[in-house]
Amino acid sequence: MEFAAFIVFFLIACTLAGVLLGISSLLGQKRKTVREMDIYESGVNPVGSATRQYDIKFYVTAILFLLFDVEIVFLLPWAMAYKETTNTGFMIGGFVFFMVILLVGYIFVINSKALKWEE
Amino acid sequence: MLEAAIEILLKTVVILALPLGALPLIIHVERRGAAFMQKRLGPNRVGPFGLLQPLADVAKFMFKEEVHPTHVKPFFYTAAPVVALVVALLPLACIPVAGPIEAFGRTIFPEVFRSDMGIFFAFAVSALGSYGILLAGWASNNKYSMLGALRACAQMVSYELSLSTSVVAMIFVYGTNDIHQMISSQTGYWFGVIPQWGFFYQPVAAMLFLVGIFAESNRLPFDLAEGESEIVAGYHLEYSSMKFALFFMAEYIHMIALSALFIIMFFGGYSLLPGFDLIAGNNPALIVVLQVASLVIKVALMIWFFVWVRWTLPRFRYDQLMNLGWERLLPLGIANLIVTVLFVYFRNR
Amino acid sequence: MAIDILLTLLTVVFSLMVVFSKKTVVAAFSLLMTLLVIAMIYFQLGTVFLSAVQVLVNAGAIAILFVFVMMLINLEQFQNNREKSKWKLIVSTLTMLVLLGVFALVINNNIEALSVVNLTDNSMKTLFAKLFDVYYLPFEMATVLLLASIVASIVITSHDKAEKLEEK
Amino acid sequence: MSIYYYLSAFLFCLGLLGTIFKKDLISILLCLELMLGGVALLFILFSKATGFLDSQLLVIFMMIISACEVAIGLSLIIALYRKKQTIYTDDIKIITE
Repeated sequence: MEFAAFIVFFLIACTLAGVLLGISSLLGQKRKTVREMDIYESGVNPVGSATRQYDIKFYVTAILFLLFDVEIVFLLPWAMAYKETTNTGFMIGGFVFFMVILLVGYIFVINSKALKWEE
Repeated sequence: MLEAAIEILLKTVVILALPLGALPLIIHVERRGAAFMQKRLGPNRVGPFGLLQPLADVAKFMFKEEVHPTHVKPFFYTAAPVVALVVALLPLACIPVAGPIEAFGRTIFPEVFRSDMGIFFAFAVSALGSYGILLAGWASNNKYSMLGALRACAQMVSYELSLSTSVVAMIFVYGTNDIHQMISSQTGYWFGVIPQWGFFYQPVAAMLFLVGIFAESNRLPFDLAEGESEIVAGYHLEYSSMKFALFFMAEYIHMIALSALFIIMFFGGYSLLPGFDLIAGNNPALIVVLQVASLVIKVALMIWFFVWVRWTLPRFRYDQLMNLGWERLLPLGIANLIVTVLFVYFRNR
Repeated sequence: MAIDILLTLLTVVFSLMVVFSKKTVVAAFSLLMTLLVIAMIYFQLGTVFLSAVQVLVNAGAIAILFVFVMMLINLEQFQNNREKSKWKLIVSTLTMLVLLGVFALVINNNIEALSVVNLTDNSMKTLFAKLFDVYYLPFEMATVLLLASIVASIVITSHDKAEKLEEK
Repeated sequence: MSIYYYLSAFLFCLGLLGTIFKKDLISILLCLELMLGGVALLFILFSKATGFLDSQLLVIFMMIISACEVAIGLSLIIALYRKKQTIYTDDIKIITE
């Protein structure tokens, strides 16, 4: 039953966005002047193609986000399991090891200047 | 079967009506608040106190021409605002507006999508927010919007890390993932006056989450990706009329959803405000209404805080912004996690 | 039963778009949709934590990485001067169909044994309790693996070190 | 519930087809991700059928490993693109410079 609720909510959100777009395209007037159709570069004539090389820092940020996100997300079951266990010392030992590895990775990232944005 | 369908539709309508209904009001509060802080009047011509101004804006967006530039990618150009709005609306499905209600012989849970991973689901879905932006940047095929989209996504992504550390810390303190248990463990009072909100258990995690909310919803001082003075207008550069309005709505609803999560975790969600439980007595109908009212009041205060910060703090430079995210907030989040875990361990050993 | 068929159809459509779409960015976004529908299937099968992790890790981080790399390596400029060898397509579809036929046969023979559900309690508490007393060592080794991949990805993509090596 | 077995088999074979058929490296990595999804689905179906919880835990570890694999795979693609300016499998034939 929960699942049907989520699908209904998703469909209603989609129809809402679609209806808004539909109304606007119906009511708006249609005037196809060439000047509007061009790439917008604050009025100046567009220069160069849009697909040019972008900085590698964006990619390095995304990849470090992925790896650290996986590490932090898997702390979640640890947090929920900690409430139920009796031998908490064993759990804390694992937590300390987990955090040491996380911090070693983090320190490597910081002084590897991979995320230094100012050139 | 029919009763279940009615229940789902009723809940969806209530959950969608609250933020969408409040949206024009929030835009109006933003404009009037900005004017109030800059010692000017703000819109007060249309209707009493200018309250009809947002409706006039919505009508304007309806009637503007749907410009469809030729150089954009055809399908993805119109799909991007729809994706942005839908992904912004999805976390609302997991946020309960009131406590479980005993009616028609069984307990009805007010949130649309009930699972014992409530807070984690809302957080996971709000992590998908950067797809609308990426799609818009790529589809409009324009240097500035592509760069704006990349910068907005890199910023949202790097602040999501510190957000997830504070979420893990709070889940560790509460021990559960279920929103109703989280809120019921926040309803007591210390010395009769201070409410036992999560904020007082974990002030550092609350600060981290607050900063994360500003960065995640691209609000000043973190709105570099769409800053007018930086790169023209960021990812929604090639969009006009209703498509731009959809991005605008998506940003506000994302902001409402994240501040609702913040209030659930740190300010007791729908638990009654201090004065309210005297009024409530204990007939359930009044309690539910007051619970919804206290949640709405808390979210309204959060929205006012957003407006307040927007017109006081200057905008970050991009490298300062990324350094703050990676070199300041993330270690703070990890340290806070370690300190909480060790404190809880040594306290009850 | 209707929801099973709906979700299967959605997954099939999106995964076909991943393999057979012309532009790779379309493939990346349809992979994102496949991962989201698989997360819905996990939820429908009752494994709630896995569906949340799938949405957050797979759909929320890995797919972003693909779109970022696609924006970094703009593929449009050499998209069209690639000749499509029909022969390679035929051979690969043949191998796929043979393999699919074998799998379908294997599943078909003992479908009754497979579709009986005798999972007693599927709650997260028992899952995590087992995770942290039987599988504690792999959990710790997973962090070491993540550390290794952090170091590797930074060293591989960092530009300046590569130049220094060449100058020597 | 039983239709998902066929679905996971289909996902795996489709991913295999994509890996063989696709020309540029990123699409090959995409199709590998598809194969991983198919196999993970199969693990969960078996855990439901046999009541043996360990296969669900294995899916958790599979997600960690797929994250690492995608991270390093894409870094290699970036490094390759930087050196050879192309990521098409037909152009990458010479091992030396």
